[in-house]
Amino acid sequence: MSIHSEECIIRIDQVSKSFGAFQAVRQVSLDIEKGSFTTLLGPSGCGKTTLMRLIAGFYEPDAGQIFIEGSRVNGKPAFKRNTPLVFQEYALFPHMTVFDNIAYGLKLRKTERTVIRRKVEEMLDMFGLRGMESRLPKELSGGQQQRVAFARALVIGQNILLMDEPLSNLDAKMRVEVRSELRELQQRTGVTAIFVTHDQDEALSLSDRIAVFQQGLVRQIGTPWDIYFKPNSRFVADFVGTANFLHGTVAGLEEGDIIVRCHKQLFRVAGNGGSFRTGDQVTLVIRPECIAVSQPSSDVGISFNAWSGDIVRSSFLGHMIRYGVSADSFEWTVDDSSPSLRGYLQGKVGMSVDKRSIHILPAEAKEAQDEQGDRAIS
Amino acid sequence: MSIHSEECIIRIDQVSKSFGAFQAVRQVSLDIEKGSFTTLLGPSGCGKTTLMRLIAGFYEPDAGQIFIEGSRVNGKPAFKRNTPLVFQEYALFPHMTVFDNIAYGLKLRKTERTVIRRKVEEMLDMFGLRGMESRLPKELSGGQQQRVAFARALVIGQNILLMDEPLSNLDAKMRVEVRSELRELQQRTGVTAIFVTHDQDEALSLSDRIAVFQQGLVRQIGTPWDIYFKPNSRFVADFVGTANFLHGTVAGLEEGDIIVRCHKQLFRVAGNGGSFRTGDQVTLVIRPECIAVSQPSSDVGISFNAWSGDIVRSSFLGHMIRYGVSADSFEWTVDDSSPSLRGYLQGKVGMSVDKRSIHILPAEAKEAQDEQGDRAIS
Amino acid sequence: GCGSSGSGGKAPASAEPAGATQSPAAKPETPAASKKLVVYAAMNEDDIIQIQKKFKEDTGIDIEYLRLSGPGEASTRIQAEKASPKADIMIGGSSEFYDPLGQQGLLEKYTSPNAKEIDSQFNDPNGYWQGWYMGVLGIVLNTDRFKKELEPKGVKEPKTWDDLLDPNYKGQFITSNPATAGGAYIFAADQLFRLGEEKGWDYLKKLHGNVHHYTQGAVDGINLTATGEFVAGMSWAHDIVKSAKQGYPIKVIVPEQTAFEIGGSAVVKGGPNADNAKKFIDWLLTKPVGEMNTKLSNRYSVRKDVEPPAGMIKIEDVKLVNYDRVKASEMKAEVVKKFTDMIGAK
Amino acid sequence: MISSLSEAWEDLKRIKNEPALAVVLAAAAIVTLYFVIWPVLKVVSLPRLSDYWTLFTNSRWTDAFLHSMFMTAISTLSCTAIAFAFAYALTRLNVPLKGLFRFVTILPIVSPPFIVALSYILLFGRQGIVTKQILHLNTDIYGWHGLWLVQTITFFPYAFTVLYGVMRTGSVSLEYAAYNLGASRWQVFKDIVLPLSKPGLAGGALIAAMNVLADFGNPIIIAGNYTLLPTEAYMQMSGLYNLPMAAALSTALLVPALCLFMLNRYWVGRRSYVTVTGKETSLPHYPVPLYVKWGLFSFCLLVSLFVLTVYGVLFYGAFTKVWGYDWSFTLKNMYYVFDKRREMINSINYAVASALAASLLSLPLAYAVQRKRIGVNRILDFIALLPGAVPGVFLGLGFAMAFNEPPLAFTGTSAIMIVALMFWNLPVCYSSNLAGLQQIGTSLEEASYNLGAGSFGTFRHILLPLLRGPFLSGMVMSFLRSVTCLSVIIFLYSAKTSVGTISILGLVQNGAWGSASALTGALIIIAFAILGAAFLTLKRRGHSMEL
Ligand SMILES: Nc1ncnc2c1ncn2[C@@H]1O[C@H](COP(=O)(O)OP(=O)(O)OP(=O)(O)O)[C@@H](O)[C@H]1O
Ligand SMILES: Nc1ncnc2c1ncn2[C@@H]1O[C@H](COP(=O)(O)OP(=O)(O)OP(=O)(O)O)[C@@H](O)[C@H]1O
Ligand SMILES: [Mg+2]
Ligand SMILES: [Mg+2]
Repeated sequence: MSIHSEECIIRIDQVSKSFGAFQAVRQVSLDIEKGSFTTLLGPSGCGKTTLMRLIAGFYEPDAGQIFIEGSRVNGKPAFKRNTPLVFQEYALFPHMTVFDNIAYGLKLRKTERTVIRRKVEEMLDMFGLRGMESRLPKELSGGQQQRVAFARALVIGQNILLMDEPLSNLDAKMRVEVRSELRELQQRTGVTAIFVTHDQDEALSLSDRIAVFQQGLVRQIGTPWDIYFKPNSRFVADFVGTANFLHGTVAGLEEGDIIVRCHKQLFRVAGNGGSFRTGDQVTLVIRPECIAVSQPSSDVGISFNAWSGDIVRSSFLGHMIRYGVSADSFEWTVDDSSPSLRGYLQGKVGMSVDKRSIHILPAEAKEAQDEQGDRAIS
Repeated sequence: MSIHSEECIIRIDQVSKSFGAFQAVRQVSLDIEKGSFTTLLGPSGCGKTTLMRLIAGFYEPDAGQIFIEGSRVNGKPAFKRNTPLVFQEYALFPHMTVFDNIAYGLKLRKTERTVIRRKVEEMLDMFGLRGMESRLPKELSGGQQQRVAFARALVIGQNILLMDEPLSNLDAKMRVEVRSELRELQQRTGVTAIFVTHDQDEALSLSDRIAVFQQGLVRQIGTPWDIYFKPNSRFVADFVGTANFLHGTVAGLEEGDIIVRCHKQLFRVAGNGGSFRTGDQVTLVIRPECIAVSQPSSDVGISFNAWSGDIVRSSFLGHMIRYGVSADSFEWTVDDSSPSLRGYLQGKVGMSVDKRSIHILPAEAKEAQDEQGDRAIS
Repeated sequence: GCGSSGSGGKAPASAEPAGATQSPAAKPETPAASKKLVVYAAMNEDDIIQIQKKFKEDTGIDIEYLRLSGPGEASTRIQAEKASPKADIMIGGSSEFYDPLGQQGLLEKYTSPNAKEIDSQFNDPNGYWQGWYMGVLGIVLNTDRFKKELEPKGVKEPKTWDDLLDPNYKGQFITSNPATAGGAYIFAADQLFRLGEEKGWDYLKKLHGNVHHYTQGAVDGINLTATGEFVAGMSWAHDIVKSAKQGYPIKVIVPEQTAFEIGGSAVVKGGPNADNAKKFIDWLLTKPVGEMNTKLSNRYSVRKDVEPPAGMIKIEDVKLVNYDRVKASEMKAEVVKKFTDMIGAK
Repeated sequence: MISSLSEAWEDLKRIKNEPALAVVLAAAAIVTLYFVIWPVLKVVSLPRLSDYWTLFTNSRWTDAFLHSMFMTAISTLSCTAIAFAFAYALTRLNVPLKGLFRFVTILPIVSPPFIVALSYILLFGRQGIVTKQILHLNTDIYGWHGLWLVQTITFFPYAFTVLYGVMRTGSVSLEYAAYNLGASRWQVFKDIVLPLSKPGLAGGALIAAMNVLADFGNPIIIAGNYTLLPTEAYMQMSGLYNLPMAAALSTALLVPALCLFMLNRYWVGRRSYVTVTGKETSLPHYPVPLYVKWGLFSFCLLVSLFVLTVYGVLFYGAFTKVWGYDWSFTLKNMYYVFDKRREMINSINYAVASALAASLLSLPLAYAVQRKRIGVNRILDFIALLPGAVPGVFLGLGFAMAFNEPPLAFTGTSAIMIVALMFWNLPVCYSSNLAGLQQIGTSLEEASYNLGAGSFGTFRHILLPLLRGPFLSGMVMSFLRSVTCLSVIIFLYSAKTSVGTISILGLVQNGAWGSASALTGALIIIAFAILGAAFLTLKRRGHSMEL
């Protein structure tokens, strides 16, 4: 999993960290390319912050090594690492003005006063904080505080920027706005960014690469596209979006496609060179927006990739309506992304899915057992 | 704006509240039906919490009246109002166990011990908190704490439940899960719910009615559908979702449709009985998911509701790709909701929109001036 | 008094403090039947207990006493309580403390018939207080350190105030400050009376060279000498004897031409048991009481027919300076100021 | 300004809804006003104008004033520094002997009169056991430097209590933020830790300063020729029978005390130092270099040994034939302990009652000042702290004068002893509870109202349990200092209400130092035993006793 590249600015090699008996980070390896935007994504408590702190030098790894710009930094104290971090809770110095907060890192580097002033002012402009330089943090709104935190980390002009859920305190609307600003900023400055979040939208829209974490382990590393459409496990598929999971058995191989039987229904899945054999237990992953839904429908019966069901619940999300559709004792989650014209669908509907939109996974050991427990709404 | 109904359990009548010179709530009127789920939606600092606290009795209104279950409650102290509130920050009593936290309201009501035990146990079951009754709040995860806060407010069995951003501390994945649980719970218990949020997805998916706030004013009250597709102002349209705003002039009326000229382009908009006249300044609102995008495209030139442009940015969100498409010096935001098959679009694309998917608003005074400033990405 | 109201308010005196304050002057005389007396005693606990016992034997009157740690405290209390006096008698401490109380009208003028038997210098010319014992100033000497450190140098035990000027005492002598301690002022005045104005100041200045520091209270130096911090000090002879009895290696020396204080006693104006108070003063001046007190407190009685305290020279042998109390109090402010300037100029 | 007025109005309206609460708050305020202002006024109004005039003309007193200021300034600095070191070590460092250090920050609060000061001389005087016999130094403890040492040790625990509370809740993530930006340990300390401890430093310094300013027990023995206002005042009264002058001198103390108070409120009031966001991070404290860790540890150990030695001598003295001279063992001093049973019991009773009363009264006061804007907060705030600024003797004297006449005359009773001690302790309990209240978010209270509890219910069920820590620590401090208090009650005790310290004073005056220390030792042991027993019973009832 560790790609050795000339361009690799941070290398994490088999790093582990425990708190008491609890393993927060387990043998994580990760290579971060220069100038890239890498996101650590995972549920609360999976060890993202811990890994971040290992990089920044707040913790020492129990095992493994960390390299920054080619040199091993194990044992190097935090204040010598030059890995500015934007804290989840901002951690602005409450007794310093906005100006002093931003200037602090430069002052520590004994920068000349005029240079400090110039650089800080650049930052103030960049983040739209002009006129607020002499306010105290408590006199700023949440969004402004967050920008000061960014400015404070960026101003010292390092190659690396670590961000630990920096957007989680903003309101939903603002979060989306800041996202694009952030990506632009990173591309403009060319800084290597590592970003922590538990919000899949954020991760998908921002990153060059995503590392999905679960309980201290890296489950998958890849581009947003791969992570979303080609998850290597049920956990990843579930965490980066909503999905329908169907447990089934390979019934045959046909023209490079795989025929899978789930309950009474047959699915044709584009093979993509996967090595499945007849009789294999598999899990099908179908994203709700990949299912086309239509009404009124003639009962299509049991056929390849098309079936019908009854709408049992619906939830309006503006840009789409999410339906729960019951078919054959399984509740499908289906998104209708053009509700404005059709309005709410009701009663019996027909559903179909393109064979290329079905992702196939080998069944995980545990899954095979609790097949019954499969639920669509994740 | 105030609907007088037999079924109205809370009536807010021209209520205002200032802090010093700052008007946090301005002449708000709002009627809440029994058993309904009403959401107060608005950006940070718009006065949502203040209104909630006015209802709960933590503040007294400067002007106006509040009625709860038919009787005027102005001046009635908070502890006599029976309006349990779920606090944004939970506000669990740190020195009490889960059981004692939930039982607190019942104890104050001098409920019998056996009854208390029974009711609290019901709550523990309902919220999946069994086995945790003797833990202290600090020994719970965020999600569990949040459920205790719900249980504590619900157990006293009032008809009203106030919730101030109760989900904002959960991680993104969990927030979606809890949403549906919450809606179910409200329907099961028949409680009248008032919910505060700044997250439009939450508001749209949960509510019977939404009141959109801006700077202490109610801008619009209506069903999620109306709020999303028939916003009465640019602010509402923008806040409850992403939209393209086009400033234009009514060029003519044709078969009940309105022809609008925006720059060099003409749009045909379904009239819906709106009273616009030729020459009126208007704003068109087009949701990004309502625009169909196709590639490769023949240049369609300037025609009704179809045009072409160049993709200048794209952002992958899993279930869709959001494009920035530049056409005629305007950047359109367009969502492609079936990326799995097409992959990323690039270069020149054609766009079209159904006339029924365009919403028309009279131009707001300010807007007419800064037409140039119109930007698509909101 | 404090004692009486503390006993649950049963005593008649405390039953009507409000009435008493409204018209203190018109306070009705306590019925002669009263068998009680409230005493503020600035003296040793054991001493006052003996007085209590003996007074009861002799007169049948119960003394309710409150032991106070000093006359300053007693006089402060009496001043604080002037709205409704709690005490009948104040006893103990130097007569200087009684003068201002008398001037403020807080004491009852009373001259006992027994006062005739006593040297007139012990009776208040104004009639407010009555002297009943006498304390003299002395030198406290730490014999251990003296033997170890000074004797080998050929220094003899001091016999006179002048002996203290020996440079061997430099930094080893401790005394108290006339600005804060009554005894210290008497000492200073003693020197001025003894040697005359000019030589007196000369003496004080020279002595100052040997003084390590001036303590705030007159008795503070005794402990410091007793525990060996200093070799010698100046304080009240009877207080020195008290410490010596604890087993410390100190002895008291009463030098020639020493000065003395008059132990006072007085009737508090408006006290609850005025008649008994007068009886008490009369009783106090009798010979047996004088003998008892001398034995207990190591102080000289004002009665010539009482033996001197054990371990101290006879009063006839004590060469008292000719101490002019009126002049002493007149020149006090000036002396203290000059003294303060002198030690400040060091 | 207008908004605060309107808020005050709103609070008044709300209080009107709860007459019982209004009555309690008003009663607490009025009682405090009456029992603090009236006695103080009595003292202040005693001197004539000419007495006040001499304060300016008499060089001895202008000197004393300057000395007092100087001593207060340097002792406050050193008290706060030591308190900071201890608070830092106890909250940040993983060092052994924390229990001992904690004990050492409590022990000096029991400060029996005279004996401790004389213990210092015995140990560190010119012939001191430590200085002369062990170290062979020719030091001289008398004077400002010796006094500085003694005052530092005696009063640093007061600063410690406040600082400890604040530093415990300090935000670690801010420190990490600074390290992350490249700040070295020293820079983080200087730029972040220190400034953010400001409220603690200010509060601790204020309490320490007021105590040093008003103390006369130590200076009277240690100060030598160094004159200070409280000792001058005391000697004017006890040595020179000039009560008005004494009152004038102690009134002069009120001026710097008032300045200190205003300085403190101004310094802390302007900026926000709230670091408690409710979102706790799990970051451990950033490791300090070993030399700092063990350096601080050694420093604390040294101070601890120092304190323990001083108190050790005191205790050991109880079993010696002649205190300070003949160190051979004896039990004869114990006789006095049994002899003074009644006084000891009085001591304990009054201490318990007054500590309880003071902490109970301080609660509604702190609540009114912190939570209800009823217009008089600033004044109430100052009045609750005022008794800490007058020397105990004068508080006692004020009580003796004020409550010996109508409308309220109860001198000579046990009640006046308790009430006087109670108000003397009020500032300690009050500041502790105030700090505690400031840390409890208002939303908890609102949650309780919202669930149907009135102000009383909320106070009882929510605030009181959450305030347990500060409440208990205030109470414990009050109890300990009351047990060994002499100054306040010296003009108030009567034959039946005499206490242990009065007996100690009597013994000291007799030169019976051995017996005096036996009595003191017994008093201290009983006090700690009672504390221990109370803690154990509370613990058994399942309450954690975090002080
Ligand atoms: N100092 C610590 N002591 C003990 N356990 C810890 C400590 N720090 C973290 N943990 C545990 O390690 C796990 C990983 O914590 P971490 O903060 O890295 O999670 P995270 O992925 O950042 O979660 P979140 O999204 O909630 O911030 C958690 O289960 C946490 O309880
Ligand atoms: N006690 C107060 N004193 C002064 N201003 C206040 C006070 N409480 C609220 N405000 C102001 O009133 C406005 C509305 O506050 P409110 O808390 O109701 O906002 P909100 O809509 O709940 O915002 P958020 O989503 O951030 O919680 C804000 O601008 C806030 O600064
Ligand atoms: Mg984290
Ligand atoms: Mg809010």
